[in-house]
Amino acid sequence: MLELMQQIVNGLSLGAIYALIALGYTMIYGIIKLINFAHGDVMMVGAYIGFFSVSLLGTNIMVAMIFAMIACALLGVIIEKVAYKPLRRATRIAALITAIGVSLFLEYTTIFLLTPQQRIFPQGAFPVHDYNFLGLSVSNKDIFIFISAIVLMIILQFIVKNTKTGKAMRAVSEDKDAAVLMGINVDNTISMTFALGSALAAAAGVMIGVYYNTINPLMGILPGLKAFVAAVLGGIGIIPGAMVGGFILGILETLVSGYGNSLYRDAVAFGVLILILLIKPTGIFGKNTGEKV
Amino acid sequence: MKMLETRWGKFIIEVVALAVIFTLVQYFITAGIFNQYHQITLTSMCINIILAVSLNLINGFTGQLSLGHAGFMAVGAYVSVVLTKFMGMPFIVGIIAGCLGAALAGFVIGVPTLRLKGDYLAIATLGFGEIIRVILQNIDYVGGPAGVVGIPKLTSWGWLFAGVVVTIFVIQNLINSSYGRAIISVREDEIASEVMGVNTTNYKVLAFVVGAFFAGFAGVLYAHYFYIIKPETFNFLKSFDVLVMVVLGGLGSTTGAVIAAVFVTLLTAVLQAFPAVRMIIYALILILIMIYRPQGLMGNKELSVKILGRIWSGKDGSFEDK
Amino acid sequence: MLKVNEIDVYYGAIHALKKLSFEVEQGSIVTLIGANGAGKTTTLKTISGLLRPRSGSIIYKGTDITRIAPAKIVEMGISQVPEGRRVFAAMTVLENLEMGAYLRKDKKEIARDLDEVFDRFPRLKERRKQLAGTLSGGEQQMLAIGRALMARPSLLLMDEPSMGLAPLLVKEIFEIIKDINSKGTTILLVEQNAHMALSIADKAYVIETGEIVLQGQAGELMKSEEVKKAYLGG
Amino acid sequence: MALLKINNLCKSFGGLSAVLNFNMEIRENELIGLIGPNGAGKTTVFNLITGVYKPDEGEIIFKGENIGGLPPYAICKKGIARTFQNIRLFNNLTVLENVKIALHKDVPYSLPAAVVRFGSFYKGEAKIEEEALKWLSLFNLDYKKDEIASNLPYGEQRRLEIARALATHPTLLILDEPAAGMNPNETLELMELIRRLRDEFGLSILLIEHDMSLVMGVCERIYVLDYGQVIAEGKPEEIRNNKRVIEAYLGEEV
Amino acid sequence: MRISRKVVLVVLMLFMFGIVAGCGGKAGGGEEILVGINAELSGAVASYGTNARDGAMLAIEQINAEGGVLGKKINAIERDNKSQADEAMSVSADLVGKGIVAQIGPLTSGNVQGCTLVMMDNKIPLIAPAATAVNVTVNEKGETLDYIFRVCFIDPFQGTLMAQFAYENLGAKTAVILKDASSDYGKGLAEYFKKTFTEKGGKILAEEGFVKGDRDFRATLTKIRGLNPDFIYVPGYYEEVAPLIKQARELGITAPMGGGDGWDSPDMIEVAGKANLNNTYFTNHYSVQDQNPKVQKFVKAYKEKYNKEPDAFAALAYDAVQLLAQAIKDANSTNPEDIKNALENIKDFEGVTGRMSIDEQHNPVKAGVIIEFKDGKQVMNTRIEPK
Repeated sequence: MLELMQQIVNGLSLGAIYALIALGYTMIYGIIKLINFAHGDVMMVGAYIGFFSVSLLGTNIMVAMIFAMIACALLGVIIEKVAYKPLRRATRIAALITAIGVSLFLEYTTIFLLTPQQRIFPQGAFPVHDYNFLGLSVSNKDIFIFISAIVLMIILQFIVKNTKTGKAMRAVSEDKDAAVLMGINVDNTISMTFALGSALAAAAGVMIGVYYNTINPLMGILPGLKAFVAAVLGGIGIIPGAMVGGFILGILETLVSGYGNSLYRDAVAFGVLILILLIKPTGIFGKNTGEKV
Repeated sequence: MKMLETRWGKFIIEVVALAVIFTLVQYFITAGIFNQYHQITLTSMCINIILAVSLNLINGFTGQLSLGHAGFMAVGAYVSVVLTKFMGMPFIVGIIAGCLGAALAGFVIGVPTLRLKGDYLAIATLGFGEIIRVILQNIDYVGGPAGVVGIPKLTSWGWLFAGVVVTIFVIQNLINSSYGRAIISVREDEIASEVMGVNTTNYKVLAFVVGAFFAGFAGVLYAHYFYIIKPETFNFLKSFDVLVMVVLGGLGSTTGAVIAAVFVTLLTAVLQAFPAVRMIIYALILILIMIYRPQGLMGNKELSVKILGRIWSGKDGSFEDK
Repeated sequence: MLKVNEIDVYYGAIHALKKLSFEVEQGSIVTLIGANGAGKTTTLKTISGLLRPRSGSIIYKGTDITRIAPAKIVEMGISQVPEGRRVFAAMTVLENLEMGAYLRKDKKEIARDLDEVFDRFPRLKERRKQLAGTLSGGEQQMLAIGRALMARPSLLLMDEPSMGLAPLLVKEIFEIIKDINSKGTTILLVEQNAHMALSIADKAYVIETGEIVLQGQAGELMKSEEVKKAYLGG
Repeated sequence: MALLKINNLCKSFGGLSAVLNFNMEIRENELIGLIGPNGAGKTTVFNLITGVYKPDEGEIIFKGENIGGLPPYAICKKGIARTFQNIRLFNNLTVLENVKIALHKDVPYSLPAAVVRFGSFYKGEAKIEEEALKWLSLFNLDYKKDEIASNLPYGEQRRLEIARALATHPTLLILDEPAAGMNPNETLELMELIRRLRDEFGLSILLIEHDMSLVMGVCERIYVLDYGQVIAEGKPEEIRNNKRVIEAYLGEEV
Repeated sequence: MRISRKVVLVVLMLFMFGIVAGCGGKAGGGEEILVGINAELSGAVASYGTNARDGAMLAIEQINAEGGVLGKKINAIERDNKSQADEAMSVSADLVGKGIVAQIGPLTSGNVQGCTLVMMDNKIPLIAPAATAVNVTVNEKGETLDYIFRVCFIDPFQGTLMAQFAYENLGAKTAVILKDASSDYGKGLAEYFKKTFTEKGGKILAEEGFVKGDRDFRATLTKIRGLNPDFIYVPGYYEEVAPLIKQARELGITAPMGGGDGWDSPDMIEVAGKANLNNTYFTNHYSVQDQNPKVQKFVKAYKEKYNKEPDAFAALAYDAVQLLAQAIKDANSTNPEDIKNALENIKDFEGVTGRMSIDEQHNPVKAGVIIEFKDGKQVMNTRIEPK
């Protein structure tokens, strides 16, 4: 029982990170129906910016995270404007290939500039303490990640629910034409979505840096894919879906490693995803919208 | 009578042309004009052509976004290797079994997942591809993650040539038949297609199975040329590579798929010498082509002299700005 | 106030509007009536800037708005109640109304207009926290109208406000339209429900396959057999 | 005997009834109109008959067999063909290919024959081509057989869609607003064509149409739908003078 | 708009042709010794490949600075195999076609095996810096592959060594294996550890695995914590092992842990943390702390050139090049066949990874050391000379 609790605690931080990345995936998907395969790599760039902020500028981790978020928000907007906007009217698969291209570009430009070697997040940036609650070991790192992820999600929720921009984002993702009739500038709104989504990814990147201590240029591929799975699991395009999907995936993976065979972890994650899709083809929170004939 | 004549006439021209190409390349190989490096590049090219043309059947002609092609390739490779290397069966048995194994995998995966649409289908097929890989990684009989080493090198130019020709022949014949039109109608408008009496599910599965069959073929040829196979070789990035070829060539254009496969293979070979920037260049080329030619090099058209002229003069409708 | 000059609009290969011209006087209610597929919605979309005419021009208050961005057109005072309501189903009633005032910055005035909309549609006030998707058809129509009013338009384009509504509701909606007009907003109304439309309009145009086939004072057209013919056949 | 008999058909979407206790009967060789204001549920009825939607309740008896809930392709094979309100052609294919796809349900050669190109393939293709051309020429579209479908003018797209539907050899043809977007001349031609098709092929035809001149001109009986329910049924003259119908259409007199 | 698209297409095409034409150039004349470097410079294990490349290039630079070999300079041609066996093969063929006398790399066993046929066909020797699988230098029948050599340990050696050490020196009676199951390296070491450890009477409580790229091991570690083993064997590479050890210690696992030369990286201490590394051991060829001047000279030069500490890949690749130079000198010829013969007869070559002789199966016979981490320092615990 204690072990199960411990496993779930382990899964929570992982899930929080997945959820943060999945949120960006899902927001971007919601607004331009693009699977932004470069999203995981934006996270990687965020991790690097956080790393340099801590190691070169000597900032603390919060400041590093803020730097990373701002820089990646900008990066997201640039990516959208340069690579995706020209393809707004092209087929979605063309946009998908472009996303793959952007993903490779980010990975290998980073390798080119910073070598493929992993970098080590300075230990001093985040002194780790372990706490014991009734036999559960929880580190301040876990708590930090979990709480900052939750705070970011709350902020996001606030932006999306209560600010003008957030409302415009929802309006555009629901009905572009009607949104235009309200006088909403669709292009700017899409840029804003990329900025927000990328900022969240950057935060997740810094968290991964703190969590695992090391970062490398290819670190975005796997979490990116997992976050995509999480987003689809929850119902892609749906914000609460991404959060729930992220946590489910994180905990599921931990439980498979803990109680089954960790080598089958990815297979189980995908298996569960496929199963859910077969039962509910639009994900857990997805609405079944039949095609209008 | 006249139609028969032209049909046979065309057939003979085709056979002669193929025979000439085959002999010529074979001569280049035996005469040493093609060195080993050229031969390896040629092999990769042929395998990529088979992969791209077969994925194009699923993604281009049927309009179903599949991201699990590498998984089928893996099934073909492993099944054939078990037969040829571990059981000592002849290559032809390995080929047939590899293709059928992959086709079976295509069927098993296709029947449940093809109910899904668009991105959901994409992630489900990607998931299945990864599941295949993980399972292979955990089977010690086939070496687990280390894979199988020392596979007999049975893939010759003859087999490669046969593979490419048979793949193109079968898929083109399929597409240019009533069955093929039914398959394309699924892409064009699934509901209209159903209402016209096309059992769209069956045809989606058919395309998926045929596509998987040839991906398996490519896997067999790959395994028996490159000496070693590992589950890691067949991860989702490999599926992306094939997808890139299909989209670059133009969804729904077999000639486009062939051209793109050749292009990507040559590009890869050339870029080996530029380790620092190779992937950056590759990425930029991808992005630029998609921005300036989102429908791919060929759109959904097939290459003919006429079309070439039209593309160049800009009269190709798809070039117009809307 | 609005002058549409010989616009030609295409949907791909389809020639949807053929040299269509008409005028809307300040303060009036003008209605475009005609059967389904005649090009009414296309006309409104073109005025709002969602579609671009291949030729011809649209003059609003003396300015050529033919090539102006949709957002700018809204800012200039043209707002639209789109066909099929198109409310943001996953947003609350209040949020929908706020979207209507998206371009405005005068917080106080917005609040006042909001109160006005709630006064006009008390049912929306009751359901302000409810998701728009859960409203009934009539309520959604009210919301769509309220949303358009939040932009404080001087010209309100309405696309089939009676569509899919029960007769009693249709009456109510038309009362509201009349009332909005009496408070100074010019209205261009596209309708299938010819009787209703003609009963409140000042001037009417009958549109058929992208062309104006009949025009005149609403009262006259009301009596004309031709309108009935256009709908129910001869 | 009725060719098609619909009993108490119901369908709702998210709690809203689109079609409620719908009843209808179509006899052989009959030309029936289904009219009603926008949003009345006409297209939903079509979608239910052709299997695009599954009915919640009720039966659809076609040739004595309940086809309610069968998939569309199976219903097509039983002999019901349709067109769509917002034209659904196979847009990137040629005019000829569009019709050929409709002929696929009786494809005269096997899959292996197609792949290996047996003689039966060539014979079969020749037969398909011949028949497809026959349908096209019937609709004066044969001269555009190699044109890409989406490049046709609107009226021709409508005609092509009907040609394609007929190529499936239906006994019941369902037309969803065939005259939408056509000019009066084209509409007249279309009326003529619909009559001719009915007589020539012994079809029953059910059509939704807003162009009343067309409906009143060709239909023998008309069903009027409002709020998912039949509010009137009868000959064109009866319908034209039915007060409920006028109200439903023009709104109540004010 | 249309024109600009056409222009872009043309530019793209020209660009392509430019590249193709550019690489058609003929390579080196007779005054140079062409050596191919076939490395994983992009793709999944690009970090190993670049380190090894750096090590090899340092060696070549030093050799050339000292006047080259037989009076000729070494000219290295670098090619990237994208961490894929098929590309490794293609790269090999390309290099062979350019007239190399020998090839250094690739790094992983699978990719070396991908090159095997090409090297054998063309009779060009290949020196693998870090391919540890048994069947790299021998075929299935156990026959030595004439042209394939290596400078690293093979899996059985390290696995056996650590099992002995754990059982005899640490007194462990029970052990858990947590291996990198996605590499043949991890699986190979685990296999031989298990074999020896059980033969000696120890008990393997569980065998768990992780996959390259994993960064979260808590779930598995939590499970292992419950088993309370005397020793945990973690054959894998430092990228995964370092966070793994850290997480293990954070979860309160205090048992000694051990691994192989894949642990050897300056990153270990930084990532895992000094305190956490106490009571961990790994088998290796040499130690950076080794006071052997040859080692110190190498470490210093490497640091100067690349501004980082060398890891095992860099050191092994450095040795591979030095070994090749030695063979060329011994053969007094740059003929690949002669080089191959000379390689087979190498005795007591002094490399930075130890003194080695090449045995019949083309494996280096060299001493193994058990290195212990003590407060962030690598300390040599035991040295085991070759039998």
